Amino acid sequence: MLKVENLSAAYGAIKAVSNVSIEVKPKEIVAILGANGAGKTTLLKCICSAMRKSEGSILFEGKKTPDKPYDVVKLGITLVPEGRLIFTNLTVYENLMAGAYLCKDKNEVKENLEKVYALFPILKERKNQYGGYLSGGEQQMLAIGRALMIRPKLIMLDEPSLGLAPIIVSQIFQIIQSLQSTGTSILLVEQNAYKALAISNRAYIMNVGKIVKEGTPEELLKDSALLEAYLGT
Amino acid sequence: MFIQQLVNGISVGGIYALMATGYALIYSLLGFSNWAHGDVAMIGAYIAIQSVLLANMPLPFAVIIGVAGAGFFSFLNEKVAYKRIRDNNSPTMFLMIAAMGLSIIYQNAALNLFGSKFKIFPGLSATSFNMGNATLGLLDVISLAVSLASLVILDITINHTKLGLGIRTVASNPYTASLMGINIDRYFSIVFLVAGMYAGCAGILLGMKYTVYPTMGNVALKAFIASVLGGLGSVRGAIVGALIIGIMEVMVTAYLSSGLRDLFTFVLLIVILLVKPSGLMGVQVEDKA
Amino acid sequence: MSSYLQGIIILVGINLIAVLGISILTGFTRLFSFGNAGFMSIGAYVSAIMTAKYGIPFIPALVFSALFAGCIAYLLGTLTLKLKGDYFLITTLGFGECVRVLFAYMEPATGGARGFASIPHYTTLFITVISVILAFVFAWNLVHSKTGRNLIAVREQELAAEMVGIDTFSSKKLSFVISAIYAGWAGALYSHNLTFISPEMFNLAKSSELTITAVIGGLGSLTGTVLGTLLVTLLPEVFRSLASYRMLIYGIAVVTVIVFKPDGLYGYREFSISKVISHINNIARKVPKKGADANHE
Amino acid sequence: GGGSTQQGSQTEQNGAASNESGDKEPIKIGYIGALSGETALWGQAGLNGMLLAEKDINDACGILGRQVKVISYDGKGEPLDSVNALNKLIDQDKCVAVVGTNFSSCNIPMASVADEKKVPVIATAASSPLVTVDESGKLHPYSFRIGFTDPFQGRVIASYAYKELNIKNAAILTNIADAYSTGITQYLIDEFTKLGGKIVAHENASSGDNDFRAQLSKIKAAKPEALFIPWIYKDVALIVKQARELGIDCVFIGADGWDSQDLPKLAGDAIEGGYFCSRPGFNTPEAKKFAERYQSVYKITPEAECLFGYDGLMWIKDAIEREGAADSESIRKGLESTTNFTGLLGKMSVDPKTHDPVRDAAIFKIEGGQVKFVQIYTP
Amino acid sequence: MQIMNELLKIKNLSKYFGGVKAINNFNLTIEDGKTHGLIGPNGAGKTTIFNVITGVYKPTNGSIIFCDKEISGMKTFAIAREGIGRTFQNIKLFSYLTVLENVIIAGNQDITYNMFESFIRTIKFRKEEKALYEKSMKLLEFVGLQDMSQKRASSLPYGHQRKLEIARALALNPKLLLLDEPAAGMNQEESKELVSFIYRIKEEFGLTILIIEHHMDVITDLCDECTVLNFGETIAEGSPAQIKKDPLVIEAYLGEEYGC
Ligand SMILES: Nc1ncnc2c1ncn2[C@@H]1O[C@H](COP(=O)(O)OP(=O)(O)OP(=O)(O)O)[C@@H](O)[C@H]1O
Ligand SMILES: Nc1ncnc2c1ncn2[C@@H]1O[C@H](COP(=O)(O)OP(=O)(O)OP(=O)(O)O)[C@@H](O)[C@H]1O
Ligand SMILES: CC(C)C[C@H](N)C(=O)O
Ligand SMILES: [Mg+2]
Ligand SMILES: [Mg+2]
Repeated sequence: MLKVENLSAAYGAIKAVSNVSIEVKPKEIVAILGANGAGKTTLLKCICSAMRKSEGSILFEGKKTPDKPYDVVKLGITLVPEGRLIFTNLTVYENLMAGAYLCKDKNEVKENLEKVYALFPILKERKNQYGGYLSGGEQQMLAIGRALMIRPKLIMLDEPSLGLAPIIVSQIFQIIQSLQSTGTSILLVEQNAYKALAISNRAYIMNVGKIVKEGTPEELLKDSALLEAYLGT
Repeated sequence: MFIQQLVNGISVGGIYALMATGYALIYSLLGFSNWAHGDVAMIGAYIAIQSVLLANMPLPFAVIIGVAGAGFFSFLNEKVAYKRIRDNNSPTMFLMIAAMGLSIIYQNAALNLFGSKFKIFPGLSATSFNMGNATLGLLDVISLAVSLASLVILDITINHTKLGLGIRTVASNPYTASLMGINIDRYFSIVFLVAGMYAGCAGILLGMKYTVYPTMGNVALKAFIASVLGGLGSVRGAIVGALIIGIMEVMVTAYLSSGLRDLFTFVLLIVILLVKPSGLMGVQVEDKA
Repeated sequence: MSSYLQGIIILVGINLIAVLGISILTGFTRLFSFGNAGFMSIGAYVSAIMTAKYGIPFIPALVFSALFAGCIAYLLGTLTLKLKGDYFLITTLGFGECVRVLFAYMEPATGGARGFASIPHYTTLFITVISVILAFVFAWNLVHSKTGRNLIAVREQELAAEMVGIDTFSSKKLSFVISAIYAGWAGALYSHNLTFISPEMFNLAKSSELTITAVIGGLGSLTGTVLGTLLVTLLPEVFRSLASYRMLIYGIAVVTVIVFKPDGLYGYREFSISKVISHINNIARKVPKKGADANHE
Repeated sequence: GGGSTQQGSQTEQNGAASNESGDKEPIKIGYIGALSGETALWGQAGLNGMLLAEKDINDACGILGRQVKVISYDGKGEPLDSVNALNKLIDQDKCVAVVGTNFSSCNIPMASVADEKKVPVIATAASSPLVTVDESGKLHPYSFRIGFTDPFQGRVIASYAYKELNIKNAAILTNIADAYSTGITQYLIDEFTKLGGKIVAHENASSGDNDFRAQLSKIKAAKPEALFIPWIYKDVALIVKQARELGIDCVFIGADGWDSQDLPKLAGDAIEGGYFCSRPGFNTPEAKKFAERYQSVYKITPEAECLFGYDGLMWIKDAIEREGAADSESIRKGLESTTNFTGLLGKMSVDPKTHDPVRDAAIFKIEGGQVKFVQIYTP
Repeated sequence: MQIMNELLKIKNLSKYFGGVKAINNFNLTIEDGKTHGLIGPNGAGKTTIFNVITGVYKPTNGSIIFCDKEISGMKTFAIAREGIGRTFQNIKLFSYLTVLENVIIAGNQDITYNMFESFIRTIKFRKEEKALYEKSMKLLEFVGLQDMSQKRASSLPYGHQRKLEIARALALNPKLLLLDEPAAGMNQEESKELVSFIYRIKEEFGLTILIIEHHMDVITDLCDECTVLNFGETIAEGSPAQIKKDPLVIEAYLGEEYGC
């Protein structure tokens, strides 16, 4: 479904991603793990054209992805970005509606809204508050909720558990699994390696801009040296 | 006399308001003071007046062409300058500086193209109504009506439609908006087009009421002040601010001192800002710690 | 040296002092002011009145008038520096306009709109050059010290600056006052150079020209400021005979620089001889290498 | 517009250069005016007039056998730019005399430069007394003017209004941001009250204003018989229109700021019956012929300012020929001792104590959308 | 004075935003040298407490006493100068400046030369500037960023930015350090490193720490005491071990997974 081949990208002189190839198949949860600065965020940004790649190709359903983020999103790829990036001067409700911008069906929007409110009741409580005044964790929930307002084919989550209370973190992983069961593919970047591996079908390990290992969670978990080296135990 | 002065004030405010509408629209979208707004208005006025003078076009057509032309130039500003500045990730104040540059370009281009002569719309008699012992000009009524109508239209569009939501997301954070699948480039273009058309309207009315000349766009300064007073980015605030400034100016001139008019206006402005730091109707969502 | 050339150098010097003030304010503190022409006019009028009407010697008048502009900035800043962004900007703009109206209004002391004539011609090349050197060295040492770093911190992240113990309000005020002193200083030199001043000379266009110059030169760079001032002052002079197209060219130049050189001509870094030398050395080192390679082939 | 005149001036200059016959260096005369900006209309007209004079002189074998060369710079109508332009003309181009500008604010600082460099400067329409005489009453020896002064104009319109138009109660609207307007206002009030008239309302506004109804409403309430509007024609058009709209039906009176072909066009019916004083303009046969020639060369209607440009250069020629030398000092002497120099604007003599020309003012009336010459008037 | 070892004392603190009671009648005492944890569900009011302590928000009610001094109502910078350093949940670096400059700016409070001295570059000026530079480099070394000292702060990866924020806060020579989710975005290994790092700075600088964190292992490893907040009110207090067993805390915050 998503195929990234030999992708490289750089910030000026700093090469952040070099020669990376990954694949996400339909209905798969794929995790990308790696230390700080490994280039995970950069990879996701390249996939949705939020950053220009210097080399390589990105194919979605066999076709090259367009080079404006909004066109990529129209193909059915959604990114929950690092650092939440909510609309601070829009209300919570408006933030969610912005997430549903591409959805034409009013009933579906309503349904999704109810669903998000059910998952994160605090958002319903705060629906008329400016996004910028939410607490960090609430903002994270809003960012995830916003992505759930439409049903993409592929959803990419950049550290979705960041700043969330443990009880919510577990919930997030459940949500991801339930997304999979509705047929969405998931590309997940996570620091919480064990939790991520526990729900994913396959995983890549990145280090200093390169993929150093790829495999199923079972394979990876077996290799303790590897885990030690890249993820810490 | 008081009634007449009040009418005068509202009429002056009406012109400011018309200018302020488009100005506030751009501010609300990009968060910068578009100092070229008044010059776009001037261009609109020139296009209209030249269509009448040179091409002998009937006035309504000329007005439509002028409005469209102003919209086009505003759109051009966005494409040629502002868009690139945004793409560079330059601080928003660069947009303002670019706008100043554009303003210089437009004024001097107009000077070279049309000369420094002042022009008037031909065949336009100053129709006015007598109300008791006060007179009110037809153009004043029109400009006030246009700005109020535009207020209502903009208010509904921005706050209650999907288009408006799109505009506001783009305003809030273009990058994130594009991640929502919103075609930000198109929205920017639309907003500049619309703001430019408002400017065109303002310019043409201004030209009909007064005269058309290369630096006529400088009234936009008053629009700027009005929208700060009303709260930056709020179209409603801009119009209220414009009326306040207009009435204030006239009243100070009439009852205090015509020489110190601007002094009073600015002191009022400062006092209001000290009490309400984001204007009468502005909101400022601050960065949360 | 022809006095035309001298006049131009003096002009560049005067502009430079005023723009350095803006550079500190806008480039290093990210505050905008459209009132600095107002401060210039305060400097110009105060010093003109002191020398022409009260016979006070030039240097004391110069110092006093610059400091006086600073005091006004202190009072104004205390009131308005709590405002953010364009809200602050508009108050400075308003201030500039008010000063102009007031000077036009205070007819007996200032000559009103008809202007103040017969100001003694004191601004010589020597005084200008000394002033510029002083102004530049002061700005440089300010920026490269604790105070300057405080200003930069305010520019980058106000809240974080507060959190590391920087009194952002006072820092802003200091920056505002210094820029006003520079403006007043430039204004005083201006009036004794031209020998005639009128309120109209210090209008909004003058203020925005100062800001445009600083931005074109490059924010956050004093050497950039010098470069920008040279360019903005000299270009129109070079194009003087082009008459009406001159300002058009100026406008196009402004937009071009902003669009294609977003950091201005020399933003956020300083020109230094040693850097240039090492750069030249680098090139020099590379060239023989290439030559050597060629020989091998 | 500005563009076409610019081209016109260039061809003129080229023509002059190729016309060169003698082996002697040409006499260089400078011109400074607002060639860009809002008032470029006048600045350009002055230059065009001067270039026609240059052509006439050179066609007639020059001055003392030498060709004349006019060098012009844009002073933007701003003091600093004008001073720079003056320095450049003197230092770089070695001009022996300079004509321009039409703004007092520019000529006042230029006067000290002229004194310092000992090069005579002839102001055109700049009308403040300070252009030629400083505040302490000391003469600027190198500063001259060809137009008349604010006190003179103020006196002319005050006395014409009081004596000829029989006006006893008048109102004034002044542009307080403008030296010219405040200058005239002051002398006008002095003279008018001295004669026995009464100023029933005195209101202020500033350049850049578009709306004067607040002031006009007050003026209306004072019921004046005449309203003095010492402004520049563009604003005059707005003021009179708004005044009529408010129902003010008194007579409007102005000064040379009104002197533009554009005024009746801009102001329409509102200005009908208005009076102003100015230089005699295109009312002599010579000036009329000149106007026709101007129109055929530049393809635009002439502004009276072009007469200043033409006469300015001719006056310098006159001075050189009388002194028999073309250096700055001789020109200065020649200009100072002028008696009965006859130009397109009529006869003129110079008062050596003030360097102000002694010349007649003309009164014009706007009738039927035309500026009509009424009479020569001396108070 | 025996109260001297009560470094921070918060009494009956409340902060309301319109109808939202972000903090309600909150009390807290931290003794000198201790590490105190502040945990609770998202939106419980933890960051708001930091904001009130540091003067970003004025409290609706209550008092905050730091080193025997009432600091509520004081300006943020003045509170910082009293000796309270902090990091931000949403990183707030001087992002356009280099890593080193970020630290140097925070060290400005060490400097005693005045403007005149800086103008003529006295010996004192040079000495102090040099000392500041050295101190900043040492701090960077301490947090392991010495190799990146000339990089622009915004180009660092998330985790390093957090470390830089800590280094910057330390440059202020604080007595009390407020850390808002320092381990967010770090993996387990990095969190562990962070813990030992925090122990080291505590030791080295004699600090008292108040930390907000959602990584329970970090809290367990670091904290002597812990306060659990929900809806702006304290729901539990005690050692990390005690807290983890508290049914209220498990229900509101930890979830079953943690309930051991
Ligand atoms: N804006 C930027 N400018 C320059 N370099 C950058 C920028 N953003 C990231 N980098 C560099 O690119 C590399 C990869 O960064 P990236 O953000 O992709 O890492 P990551 O794996 O997402 O890390 P983390 O887990 O901390 O989020 C890092 O070395 C970082 O320093
Ligand atoms: N400026 C504000 N205006 C209105 N409400 C606010 C403001 N700041 C915070 N709040 C609200 O106060 C509550 C407490 O927020 P706070 O940021 O303190 O939470 P927190 O405990 O730090 O949560 P997290 O763990 O998610 O960071 C939240 O519900 C938030 O929406
Ligand atoms: C052109 C004129 C109206 C100028 C005026 N006479 C002056 O001295 O400024
Ligand atoms: Mg990342
Ligand atoms: Mg928080």
